[in-house]
Amino acid sequence: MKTKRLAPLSFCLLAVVLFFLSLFCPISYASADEAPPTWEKMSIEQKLDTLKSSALEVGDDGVVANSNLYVETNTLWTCLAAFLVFFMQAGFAAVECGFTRAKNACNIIMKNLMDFSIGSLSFWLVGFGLMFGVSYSGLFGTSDFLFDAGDNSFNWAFLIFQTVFCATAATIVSGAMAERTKFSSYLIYTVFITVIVYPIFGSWCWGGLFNGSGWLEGRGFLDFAGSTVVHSIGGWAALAGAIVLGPRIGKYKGKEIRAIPGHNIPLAALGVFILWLGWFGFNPGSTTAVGGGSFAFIAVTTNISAAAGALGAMIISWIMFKKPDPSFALNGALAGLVAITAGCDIIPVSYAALTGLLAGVLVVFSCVFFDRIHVDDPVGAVSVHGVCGAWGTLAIGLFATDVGLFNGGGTTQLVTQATGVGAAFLWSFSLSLALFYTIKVTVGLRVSEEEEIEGLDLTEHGIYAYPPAFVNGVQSAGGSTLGAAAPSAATSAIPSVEGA
Amino acid sequence: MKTKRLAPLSFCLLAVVLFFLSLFCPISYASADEAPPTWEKMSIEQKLDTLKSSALEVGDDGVVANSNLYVETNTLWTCLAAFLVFFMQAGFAAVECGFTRAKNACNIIMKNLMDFSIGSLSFWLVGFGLMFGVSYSGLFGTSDFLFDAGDNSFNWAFLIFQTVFCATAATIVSGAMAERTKFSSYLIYTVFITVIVYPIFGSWCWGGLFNGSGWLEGRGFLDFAGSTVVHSIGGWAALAGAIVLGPRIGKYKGKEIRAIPGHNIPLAALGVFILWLGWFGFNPGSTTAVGGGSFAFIAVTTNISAAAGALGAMIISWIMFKKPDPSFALNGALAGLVAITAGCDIIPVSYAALTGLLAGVLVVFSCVFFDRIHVDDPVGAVSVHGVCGAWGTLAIGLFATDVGLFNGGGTTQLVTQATGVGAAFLWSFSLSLALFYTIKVTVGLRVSEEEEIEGLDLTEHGIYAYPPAFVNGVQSAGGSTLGAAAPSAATSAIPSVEGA
Amino acid sequence: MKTKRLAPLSFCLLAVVLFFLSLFCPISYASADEAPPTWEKMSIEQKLDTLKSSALEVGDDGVVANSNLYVETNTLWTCLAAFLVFFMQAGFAAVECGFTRAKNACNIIMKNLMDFSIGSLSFWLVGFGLMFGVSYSGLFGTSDFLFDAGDNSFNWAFLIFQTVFCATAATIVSGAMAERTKFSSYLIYTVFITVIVYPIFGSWCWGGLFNGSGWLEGRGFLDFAGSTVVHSIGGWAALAGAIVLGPRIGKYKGKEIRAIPGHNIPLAALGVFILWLGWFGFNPGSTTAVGGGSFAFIAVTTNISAAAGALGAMIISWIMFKKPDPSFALNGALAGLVAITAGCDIIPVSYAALTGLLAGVLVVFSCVFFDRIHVDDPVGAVSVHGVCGAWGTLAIGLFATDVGLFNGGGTTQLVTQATGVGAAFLWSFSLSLALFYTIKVTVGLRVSEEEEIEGLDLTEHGIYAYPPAFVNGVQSAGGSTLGAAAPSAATSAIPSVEGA
Amino acid sequence: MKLIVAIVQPNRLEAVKAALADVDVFRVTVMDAQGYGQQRGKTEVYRGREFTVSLLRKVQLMIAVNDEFLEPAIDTIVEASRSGESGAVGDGKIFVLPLEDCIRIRTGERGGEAI
Amino acid sequence: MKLIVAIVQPNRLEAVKAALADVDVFRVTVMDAQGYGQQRGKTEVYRGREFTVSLLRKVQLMIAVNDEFLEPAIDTIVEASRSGESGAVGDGKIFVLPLEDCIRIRTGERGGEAI
Amino acid sequence: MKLIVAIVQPNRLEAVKAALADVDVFRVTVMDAQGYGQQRGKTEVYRGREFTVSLLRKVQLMIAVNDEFLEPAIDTIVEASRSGESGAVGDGKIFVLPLEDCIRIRTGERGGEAI
Ligand SMILES: Nc1ncnc2c1ncn2[C@@H]1O[C@H](COP(=O)(O)OP(=O)(O)O)[C@@H](O)[C@H]1O
Ligand SMILES: Nc1ncnc2c1ncn2[C@@H]1O[C@H](COP(=O)(O)OP(=O)(O)O)[C@@H](O)[C@H]1O
Ligand SMILES: Nc1ncnc2c1ncn2[C@@H]1O[C@H](COP(=O)(O)OP(=O)(O)O)[C@@H](O)[C@H]1O
Repeated sequence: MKTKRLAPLSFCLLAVVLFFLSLFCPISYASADEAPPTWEKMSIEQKLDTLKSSALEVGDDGVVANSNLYVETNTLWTCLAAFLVFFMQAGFAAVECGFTRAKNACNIIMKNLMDFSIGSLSFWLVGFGLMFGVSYSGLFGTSDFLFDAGDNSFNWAFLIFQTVFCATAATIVSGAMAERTKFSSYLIYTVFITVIVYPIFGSWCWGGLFNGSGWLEGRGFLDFAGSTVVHSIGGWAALAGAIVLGPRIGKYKGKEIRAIPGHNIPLAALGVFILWLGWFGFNPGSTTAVGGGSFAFIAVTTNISAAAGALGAMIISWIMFKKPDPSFALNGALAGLVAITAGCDIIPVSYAALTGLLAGVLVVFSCVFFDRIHVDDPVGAVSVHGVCGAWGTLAIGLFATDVGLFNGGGTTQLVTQATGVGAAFLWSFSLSLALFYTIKVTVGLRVSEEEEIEGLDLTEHGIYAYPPAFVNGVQSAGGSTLGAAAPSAATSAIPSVEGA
Repeated sequence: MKTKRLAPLSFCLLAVVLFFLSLFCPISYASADEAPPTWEKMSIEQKLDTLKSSALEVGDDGVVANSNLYVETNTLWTCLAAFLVFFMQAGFAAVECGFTRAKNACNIIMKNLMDFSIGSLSFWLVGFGLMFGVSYSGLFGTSDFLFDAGDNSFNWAFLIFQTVFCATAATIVSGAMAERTKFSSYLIYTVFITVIVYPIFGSWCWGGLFNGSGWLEGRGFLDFAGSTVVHSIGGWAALAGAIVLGPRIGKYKGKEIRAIPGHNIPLAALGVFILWLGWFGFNPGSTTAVGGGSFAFIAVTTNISAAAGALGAMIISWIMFKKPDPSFALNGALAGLVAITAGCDIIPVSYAALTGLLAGVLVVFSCVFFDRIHVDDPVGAVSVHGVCGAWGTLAIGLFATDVGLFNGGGTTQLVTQATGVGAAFLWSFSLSLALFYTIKVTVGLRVSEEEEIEGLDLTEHGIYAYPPAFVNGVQSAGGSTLGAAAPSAATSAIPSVEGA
Repeated sequence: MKTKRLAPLSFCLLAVVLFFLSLFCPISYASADEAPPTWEKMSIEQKLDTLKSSALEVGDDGVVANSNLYVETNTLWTCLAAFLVFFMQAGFAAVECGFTRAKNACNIIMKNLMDFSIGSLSFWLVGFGLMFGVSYSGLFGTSDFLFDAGDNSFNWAFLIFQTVFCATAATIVSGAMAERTKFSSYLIYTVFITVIVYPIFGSWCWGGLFNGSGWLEGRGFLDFAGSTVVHSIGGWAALAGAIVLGPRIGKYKGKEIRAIPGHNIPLAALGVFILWLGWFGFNPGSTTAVGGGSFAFIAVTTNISAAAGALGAMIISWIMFKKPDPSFALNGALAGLVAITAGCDIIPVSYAALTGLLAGVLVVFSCVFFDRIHVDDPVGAVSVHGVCGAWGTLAIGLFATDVGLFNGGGTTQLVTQATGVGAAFLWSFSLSLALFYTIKVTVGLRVSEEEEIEGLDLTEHGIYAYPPAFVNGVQSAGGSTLGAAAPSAATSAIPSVEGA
Repeated sequence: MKLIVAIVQPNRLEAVKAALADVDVFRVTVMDAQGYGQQRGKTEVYRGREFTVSLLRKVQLMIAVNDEFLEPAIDTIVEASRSGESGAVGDGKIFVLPLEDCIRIRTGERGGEAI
Repeated sequence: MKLIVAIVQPNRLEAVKAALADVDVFRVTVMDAQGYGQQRGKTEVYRGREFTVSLLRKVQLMIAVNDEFLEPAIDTIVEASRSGESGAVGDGKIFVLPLEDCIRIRTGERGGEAI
Repeated sequence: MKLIVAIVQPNRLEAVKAALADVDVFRVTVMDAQGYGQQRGKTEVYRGREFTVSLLRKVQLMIAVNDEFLEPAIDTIVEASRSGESGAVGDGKIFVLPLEDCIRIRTGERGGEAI
């Protein structure tokens, strides 16, 4: 008790002391520079000295370091962008966790953590080489395994930047397969996508950024930051996964489709904001250079498209379902981001707004469509990344400066873009389908019915994410609802809530 | 089961393999540079070559790119700062969500998402031009609508930076109007503040940063990063909104004032940390240039003021209410940040500590004051942004190097600052008051009593943010408390909990 | 009702208008530069002009600013890194909050907020001087109190960077002492660690980075970013705190050890992602310069080690406890990060993976060990920061390029590293032990038994962090569980702890 | 002795508690409940799917009373918990159970004394 | 009149509700409960420590019925709430209590009418 | 058969459960409850506003017993749930209700067998 009263007083005292002490400290931040002469009036030596003091690192002994400010600034920017993209992992984890039920929260978190961890290692060991090594007839890289950049700093930056891209593609899948996938089987798949699916397709489009060269880039296929290379590849793999897995228990009942609301929308929203932030590394950072400063323009198109996507999805959901739906508005922002990713550097701002707006509309229709054909994708990953990734890649053929159909170009680019979109679908979807099916018939892809009803947190990881009462409370909703440990079983045996 | 045991083993194996593989990989990161000669001993050609390798981008063909590293670095910094400021949207969303009830969590999230989205679009279309276009006698800009920077990258960076600032002003309002405002009416207001209220006042103070020129900057009014331009403008609009709306049901009962605790303090705290981080873009980033490096000094003053603000608010709340109040300590950190925003570049560190400390104290008194006059501001937005914004702007007149009253300057600057503070209040408060009133009498500003009791999530968006049991649980508290779907109605009809 | 239907329509309209408007806006982003001649063909004046336009800031009047792009870029990077490290505070708060019970959530948040606030002020006033001032025989600094960098921007950046480091060391302690420490006593300790424990040890290793010079750096002790200086110092102080405090009520009952699960694992996971992000400032940022670009290499080792740490901890927990444990996997990532911190600049990537992998394994064993000797550390802070910090420091002696035992060096470096590790333990543990004991016998270190059972939120701060039903619900778990106000009484079949 | 179990609308809880105090009933135990009856459920919508929440939130009050307090207590509850003047569907029910014994834990008192 | 208090497995709730509707029992109050009985608890593990959760989640249904509905209601509940064909430990219990009175708050009706 | 409904302090739950096991009562259903009685509420403070939380957290135990177990069970609960030696205000109440029937869902057994 006594300390309680002492503490604020003593802090007051400290504050006062701090203040008076500080008054004695002369502050002279404003510096009075004498203006140097204008450039024209300087001698060559003066010019050189001025330049030196600006651009060179000079040791105390007057030795000039073999510095390369230009490259170092590029390296810095690439690293910073990679950090932002890394942070997208947190965003994905939050979105997927918030949009699913409380009884599977630890599981989805673990999947996100481990796919990034495993992906980081396997991409460094194998993936990077397959993607950026010297290409075998435009199909895959054959060098640079166990990548070592030596003392080329920029290449290290390039590695970390590409690593976080790869992990993004991998992590997309976990959302669509949430709440029913075996943890160990998911890890096996993670190795596969980061070692085969993503890097090989990536080598087709982006190999030329390093030692490789791919057949798609050879044809003039444009995908600046990865609407197709990253997002569609992840999205179509997610589609394959969701199909092989089948829907969550209780999601579809004959012709009836049931809502299984997420357990924490604010967490999902925080995730979307984090992803939006990360995208400022994803798109502008794909310049991997400051030269020309085009990252600024890209930041603008990225932001406008995301904003328009959120707006579009909100409006459509308002019209279709009478109320502005938060989960669709959030999906809409992501849809706008995914869509502009391919053309963020060459689509004018007004068309970027249109690209995003249409992506926002598209994502709602797409989610409803996949639901109708009974593909259960709890977070809308297939629609956001697969469908809108494809849309954004095509949008280049429509809207891009010079090459876009509506912007002076003909249909050539559009056709090329369509080729890339098709190739991505064929490659990622069929390969993933095969793999998921193989996993299914060997070690098994899905947890047992009881485990699913009990929740993966308890059965796969031994612990709930929250106090059990929160995870398990009787829901106001009759059946297939929120976080309930055992909601759907009953509903599958008897007439549905709505029908009772 | 079998896979469960297989998986860890196989990963072990993978790890071991990984390790041995890697040993064969020769690592030679330490590079052995021969030290170049000192500057003095170099020939002019050598000097030029050294400079070239540092500062220029040279293509493989020896062609020097028309690069401008200086401007590009400025552009980069401005963009990075804009990204940080963008992230403040997540911070605002988290703070406002955490400090209000669970039944309105989706709604507040949606407001934050949509005001940023709409603001991004409308500021680009109209707001930027009004703020930074060629000025009509210092009152508002008249050019640069549908802003297009062409190939001037820095200007694109300037656009995104200004856009996120504008959105900050807009989003402040949602906190004070939380838990009772109609969603559609809020959106209408958002258009208005991002198109009229903020840009026009902005043009008075900051127009000169681009093509404009404003009457306030003409008089020497100083507001480096927007204590007044952004925060007070937002804060006074919030005040107008809270007044026109009236208090939440159950908040005031005769002379009695009731607590309506927020539902998730950790989320609010996370929001405050995010805002604090974002402020490192807000204040230091307002240099929009690396030249002189003053962003570093600004980072220090910003941080010290925030720290002192948290400390000040904690101490005062400890003294006044016997316990160190978390929500006030969090508000205090924000108060310190808002207050130093105006003078972060010219207030010495020790005075920055004082500015923050006093802001922390002020914010507590201000919150208590507004509560006493029955202005219901659930998150303290008016006090944090309006009041502390004004305080910080005046603090320049007191503490700034050279011009501050206590730092060698006379009262001239103080008077100028007061003019700006007054102008901001008159402009934002009266205009917003008029607008909110107009909305009220036309389409309606507030939801119905039943909707408010039921919670806006269900009535406006159709879904709760969390499992219903969490949103609706009987609260240990008798009445006007946490997250309860229907707490306040009853309490307004009968003697209070405390009195029963 | 009417507005509800009006709003989406009007937004649709707005969107359409927006689009058509925008079509009239000519976009000409692609700029057509004429390629400048190659460097070789340029005259000296042309070369100088090209360099000027790249590296110098030139005013409208042709005056060249006294700019120093190199230093400014270093300053920028140092500041950005400091911002990332600052954000780690949010990460620590989230991790510690998520891993403890709901009834103490406000308290842990407040501790994190206030230790950063107080630390920022006290380090600026005193700590920085003790750490970096002119050294008194290698033992502590004696100048630079109330630090003022004047117009040296880089030094301001250095101050903020060192401040956030200091705060990191301080905040580690709160986790190990969670759920039972008196708030006021914790604040007293915070002053102490930021003023004495951290800065003085810091001066021994890092004083030479500024005006100081320490005895450990003199001996060639290597700790690039602070495995020992920051993390072990914090970790051993945490150990002292946990020992003096004693375990939480109900944690140990005779030989039985009880689980007290955290209340919000997704929040903890978000915290880990934030920390991982922050570490990209912590390690790469410790270059405090872009020269040579080694931050990129450091980013790679940091990431790989973290990934391997998460993997290692997951595998071990899977083998030991049959299930992959989320809380250990999260701890493992942090363990990997802490361990690589010392040698992130000189440990090759493959060894970085090994360092992290072993740290992940170690952290699990260490947590189990401390539990077995009845040191109650709710979040594993001692194991993560203390033990893995020591491991990482020693790892330099084993794995570092040139100096590491397995990499061509002898045992010299290993011995030096061990000296540093030992010195850190002796200094931090014994000093902290003395201080905590002093606090215990004077003002008291621990709350009363009733307060602990009731939860610190209510008793220390007057309010719960969440709706009371969430904090207090009957737990499905029998005993020592989540968030319950009085949980530990008695699991399964035996009389309660509290004395029944 | 009787045990009154009343299911009421959550937003009437305070009114009931206050009204009971007026008839000298100062002790009550309250629990969360979900009701299902004549009252129609609410419709929620998530990602475009409507679903009806058929269990609606109610509050259960449990009050042990001596016989002479039974009728006043019932009347009070009915009055205070009715929505508006004429009541609304979903306003709830009161059940009266026979109570055989009652023990105050603190003192060990039994029967009517302990209520 | 009787008051039926049934403790059932949470995942049988919907089935019971639906089955009751078939025998014309349309009103029920539901509450969260934690049960402890013959059924063994679940083992959780946190940071390497196993712990047994001995209280298991159940749902309590409370149904006031007129006497003639008692047996059909009981039979229905037993049938609909049994796990699988032969039932499982932990499937729960039904308790029947005498109900002395019942009041509908909306109308003030009493007795059998009000059920 | 009787139905014991006991309202106890949450932190006595484990002690009561353990003590009941000693008198061979192994089955119990537990529910969250909020109590209101002689015990004064707690004062919380939020943003400078104090407010009294008058409903205090309790736990309700429901135990169906055969008559011969009634008194031992009551004595056990009273003893195990009392705070300290002399008890504290708010320690709670035990209500005893007549139980007419009891059915085990798993087997369909009825009456005393099924308890
Ligand atoms: N026979 C009953 N058994 C148990 N609970 C009942 C019964 N009748 C009504 N209730 C409870 O009372 C609430 C209100 O009943 P409802 O039929 O909706 O309204 P009303 O009684 O006004 O017609 C229900 O939600 C339910 O919780
Ligand atoms: N005598 C009792 N008193 C109160 N609740 C009981 C009683 N017997 C059983 N229950 C409740 O029924 C649930 C199931 O009982 P249990 O003994 O596990 O299964 P079974 O009745 O099938 O043998 C318990 O978890 C408890 O909630
Ligand atoms: N008559 C009653 N009806 C229902 N619940 C009661 C009754 N009397 C007491 N209780 C419950 O018992 C709890 C303790 O009662 P209280 O009056 O505070 O203490 P004590 O019984 O020791 O005087 C209350 O919070 C309430 O939940």
